[in-house]
Amino acid sequence: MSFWGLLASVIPVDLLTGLKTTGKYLFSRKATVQYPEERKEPADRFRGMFGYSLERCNVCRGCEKACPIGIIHIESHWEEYEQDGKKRKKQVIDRYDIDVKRCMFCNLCAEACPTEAVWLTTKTYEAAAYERNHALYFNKEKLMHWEGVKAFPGMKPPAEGGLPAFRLGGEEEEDH
Amino acid sequence: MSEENKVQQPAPPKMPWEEKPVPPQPQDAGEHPLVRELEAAVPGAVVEALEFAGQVSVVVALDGLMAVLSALKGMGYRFLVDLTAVDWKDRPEGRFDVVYWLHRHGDSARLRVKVRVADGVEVPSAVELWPTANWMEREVFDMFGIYFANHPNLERILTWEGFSGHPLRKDFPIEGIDTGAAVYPDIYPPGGGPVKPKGGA
Amino acid sequence: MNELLWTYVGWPLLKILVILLALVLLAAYLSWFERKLLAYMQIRLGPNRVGPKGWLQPIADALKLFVKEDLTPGFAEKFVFLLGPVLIIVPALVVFSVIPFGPSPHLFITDVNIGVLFILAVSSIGVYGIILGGWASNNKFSLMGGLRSAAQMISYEVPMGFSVVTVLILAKSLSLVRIVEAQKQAGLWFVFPGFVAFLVYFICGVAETNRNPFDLPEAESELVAGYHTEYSGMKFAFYFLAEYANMVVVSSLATVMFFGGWLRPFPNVSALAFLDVIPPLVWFLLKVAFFLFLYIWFRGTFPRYRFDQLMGIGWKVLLPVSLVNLLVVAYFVSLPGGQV
Amino acid sequence: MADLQATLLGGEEMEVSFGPQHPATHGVLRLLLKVDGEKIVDAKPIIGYLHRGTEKLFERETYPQCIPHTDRMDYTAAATNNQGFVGAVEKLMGITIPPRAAYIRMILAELQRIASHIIWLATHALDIGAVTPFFYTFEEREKILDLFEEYCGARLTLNTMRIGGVPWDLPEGWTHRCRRFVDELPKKIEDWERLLTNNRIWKARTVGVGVIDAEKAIAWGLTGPPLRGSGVAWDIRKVFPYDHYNEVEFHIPTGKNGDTYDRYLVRMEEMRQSVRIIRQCLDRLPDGPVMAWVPKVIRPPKGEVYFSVEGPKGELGYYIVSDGNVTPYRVRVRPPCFVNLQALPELVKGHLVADVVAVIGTLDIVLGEIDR
Repeated sequence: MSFWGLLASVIPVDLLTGLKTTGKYLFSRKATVQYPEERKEPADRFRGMFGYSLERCNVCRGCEKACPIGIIHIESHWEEYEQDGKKRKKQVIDRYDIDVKRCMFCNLCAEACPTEAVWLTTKTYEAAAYERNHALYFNKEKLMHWEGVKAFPGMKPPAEGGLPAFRLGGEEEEDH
Repeated sequence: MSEENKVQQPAPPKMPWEEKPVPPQPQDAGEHPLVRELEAAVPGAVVEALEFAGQVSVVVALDGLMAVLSALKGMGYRFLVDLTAVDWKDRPEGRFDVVYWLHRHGDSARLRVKVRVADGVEVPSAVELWPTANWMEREVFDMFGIYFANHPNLERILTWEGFSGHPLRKDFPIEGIDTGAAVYPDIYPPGGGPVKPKGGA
Repeated sequence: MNELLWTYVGWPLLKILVILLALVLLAAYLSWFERKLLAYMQIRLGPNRVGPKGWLQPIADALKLFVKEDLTPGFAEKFVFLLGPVLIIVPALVVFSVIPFGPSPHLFITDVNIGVLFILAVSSIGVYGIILGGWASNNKFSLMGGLRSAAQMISYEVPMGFSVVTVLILAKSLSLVRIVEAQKQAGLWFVFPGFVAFLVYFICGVAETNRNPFDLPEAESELVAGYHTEYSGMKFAFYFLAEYANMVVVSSLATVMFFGGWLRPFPNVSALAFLDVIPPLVWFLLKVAFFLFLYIWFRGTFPRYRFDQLMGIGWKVLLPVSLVNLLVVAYFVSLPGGQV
Repeated sequence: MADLQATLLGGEEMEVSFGPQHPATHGVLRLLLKVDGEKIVDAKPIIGYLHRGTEKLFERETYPQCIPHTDRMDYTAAATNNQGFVGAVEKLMGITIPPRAAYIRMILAELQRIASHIIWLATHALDIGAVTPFFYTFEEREKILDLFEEYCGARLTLNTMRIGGVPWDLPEGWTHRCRRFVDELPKKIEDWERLLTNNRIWKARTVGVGVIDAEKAIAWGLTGPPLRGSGVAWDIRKVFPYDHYNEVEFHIPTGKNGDTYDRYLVRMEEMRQSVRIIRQCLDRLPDGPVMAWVPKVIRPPKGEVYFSVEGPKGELGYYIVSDGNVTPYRVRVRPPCFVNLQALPELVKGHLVADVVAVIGTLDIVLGEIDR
């Protein structure tokens, strides 16, 4: 071992640099976010709780087909109504269920939706529940009102006029 | 903008990503240099050679497999990238394709070697040539039930000992089988679908 | 008669009680201090929820450990399993009976004329707690932790002893009070003549208390939790407390032997007399706190040594260094007028 | 002499079940260790605790539906998993993606590589006993995740690529924030290195541990940093460039000795190279569409294709067999961790128990990908 090597092994410069670094961070700004009191605002595109608008939905079932794990369940029937003296038929939703506990928030349903009736860009993520089978199984009323879901401050559930924070997916195109 | 101008300026050429994609076509690769090289080393080994999307695959006979593989290793294919299988359930010439995907570092050539085997037929193990084949063959055995002769330790790897069936076979139900491992069947019903309310559809 | 009773029973008991309580609280708050400090080094805030600014966190932790179910594994050797925590906590606390916190006789429980020997002897009993606990748990990780600890403690006891002997040569006494007084007479802390001895002592101290970078017996990522893997509730709390109490012991000893105990820096330089406004007890505690801070700083910075490397350092580096150092110091002291 | 020693000193071998619940096995890996004292005589990895049958699942899903499932294999590197899968399908269908999409993909993939290496560094250092780097590194990773969240709305399981491009354009100001991040990162990397690279304890724990030479590494099929650590300059991004990797400059860091320390250095340098790639991508980011024209229903022709990307852990390959249907006939994932883990018994034999955790850390395994 050379003299310098010996000296370097006696004076632990490497260890002291380490100590200096941690010492420096001791006085640095802390990264902690004090969660319940402080919240980081999610980005506009953040995919969180579902928003669902019954009025916009034209029952194309695109979301049901697009869902990779098949957690969207739609039932509907045809209803006749008159418009401008003509008889017309439209589909009426009986049931629109999303099993949110199994959802992986991939956004494929929102991308498949031509009318932007289902979206995930709600910034809302506090949907934890003690019992997931029922609390996290949303039918259309629950979806509209976000029952048991704590909306992110500033966001409203769809029933109260909440709209997506950002349009994420779904090309602008006419209904079919 | 006048009519004339429009005529004079031809429409800009469509970029490749704006056009309808042209899928690659399979071509016979009997004359491909990689195949000819193999053919020269082991005459008569190649049963079929195909090039698709720039990748060459050769089908070899099961009895010539070891000769082909060791010849390939001698030719510089030192790296076994992948070893897997495909299940063609009702194919008459053998149910499974065992697929070797080899790489040569010198010229970055890649060659896919396939061998067709029927259910229950043993395939010689490639562990001697490439130690990395060990777990890959175990996985193929586990998932497809293809046995490898002379494998040092052919046991299940991803599923557990005592699991019945080979999941990646086409006749294995995609919903899974009842292994008796369901924990709370009354709360979490089998099948894993949405919990439907009583009396619902 | 009554007076006698008070002098020989009442007063010492009271002192013991106060020091015991203070010590347990100190150890508990040391853990809080450590968590907070580590957190600040790791750019986070640390415990700040229980009580104002998290001040009550150690109390909450203690309460939690009190009410937790006390599990004994089915295959454990029941009696020895119980004995382990007792064997480790008792020596850790007993050692404090001879540590002088200040010059007045009210500030130490007793001044034994073999204080240093007493500490070395008693504190080595602690290792039995670890070995027995690890063995009795009947868990392979615990056993490995116990064995590592045994080997580690035995190998580091030797260089530590030699570095302590250096101080004894300088002070010519085994009594801790006398050691401090010798430093006062010499007018200088023993860390200056015995710097190498101090380094060896402190490294050994870190190793003896199983702290990072020598925390092998409980190396979390290797041995799950080492010797106390199977312990829970109060038994675990004993191990935990003992570790922190031992840290305080090592720091106190370092203070007493090398940093002049309760003395201010350069006790004989009258220019620095204004420093005497700070009472001796506070001087002592400040010095101890500095060493505890070092402990935590090390933990926040260094990776962990491997077992064989640890042994290598103990036997191949620290032992020869401390021996040579001892010889050199002894030579200088034996020179005529070599009195420090 | 050795025999005599064995009879005098050799005791019984002990079997230690290391995991699946163990702090250092990075998930649910189980190692059956045969130890003689603390010396490893034999190690046998037992895997499959996280097996979810992803490959079988692919056979049920349509091609676009497969993409979110790929996120969940190597969950520390979702973007590169996406990249591999969509790349394979694009190759199968002959789709050329617009350059802007390719550049966005590259940026995402390199950010993901940094994020993955950060997790590796954090857990590796934690395993070796240094707690603090974990927090420093995770602060930076959080920034990467913020960038991901801003771009695609998710932080971990991104589902951020589609067949034919990327689903969305970059949000306003994203490139600026990304540039600021990559400008800051090298300073942070220096800080991390100050804690570890020259530290004698870190060196004592990593130099000469888990050595594998180039010949053996290739035979065991190692790819990624473990292979490069052994001195083989081999990187899919250079050998078979995908997206637009042939247009950016970077070099492949290699080690000399193939030990844990060299692999550490390789990965640290890779992070810097990734920063370099991201900078170039941001400079060159072209305008234009982000999606190619693709049919509404993805129905590739009959055929089979293997496509691999350089994942953070090694060569991540997808072998897709299509029978002309909307669902793949067979998807085989070539998981780099699975192959790399296989070499673990080779690497730890003769070392001590403490080295096992170092070697597990240096292989950078993710059980989600191993078990699929």
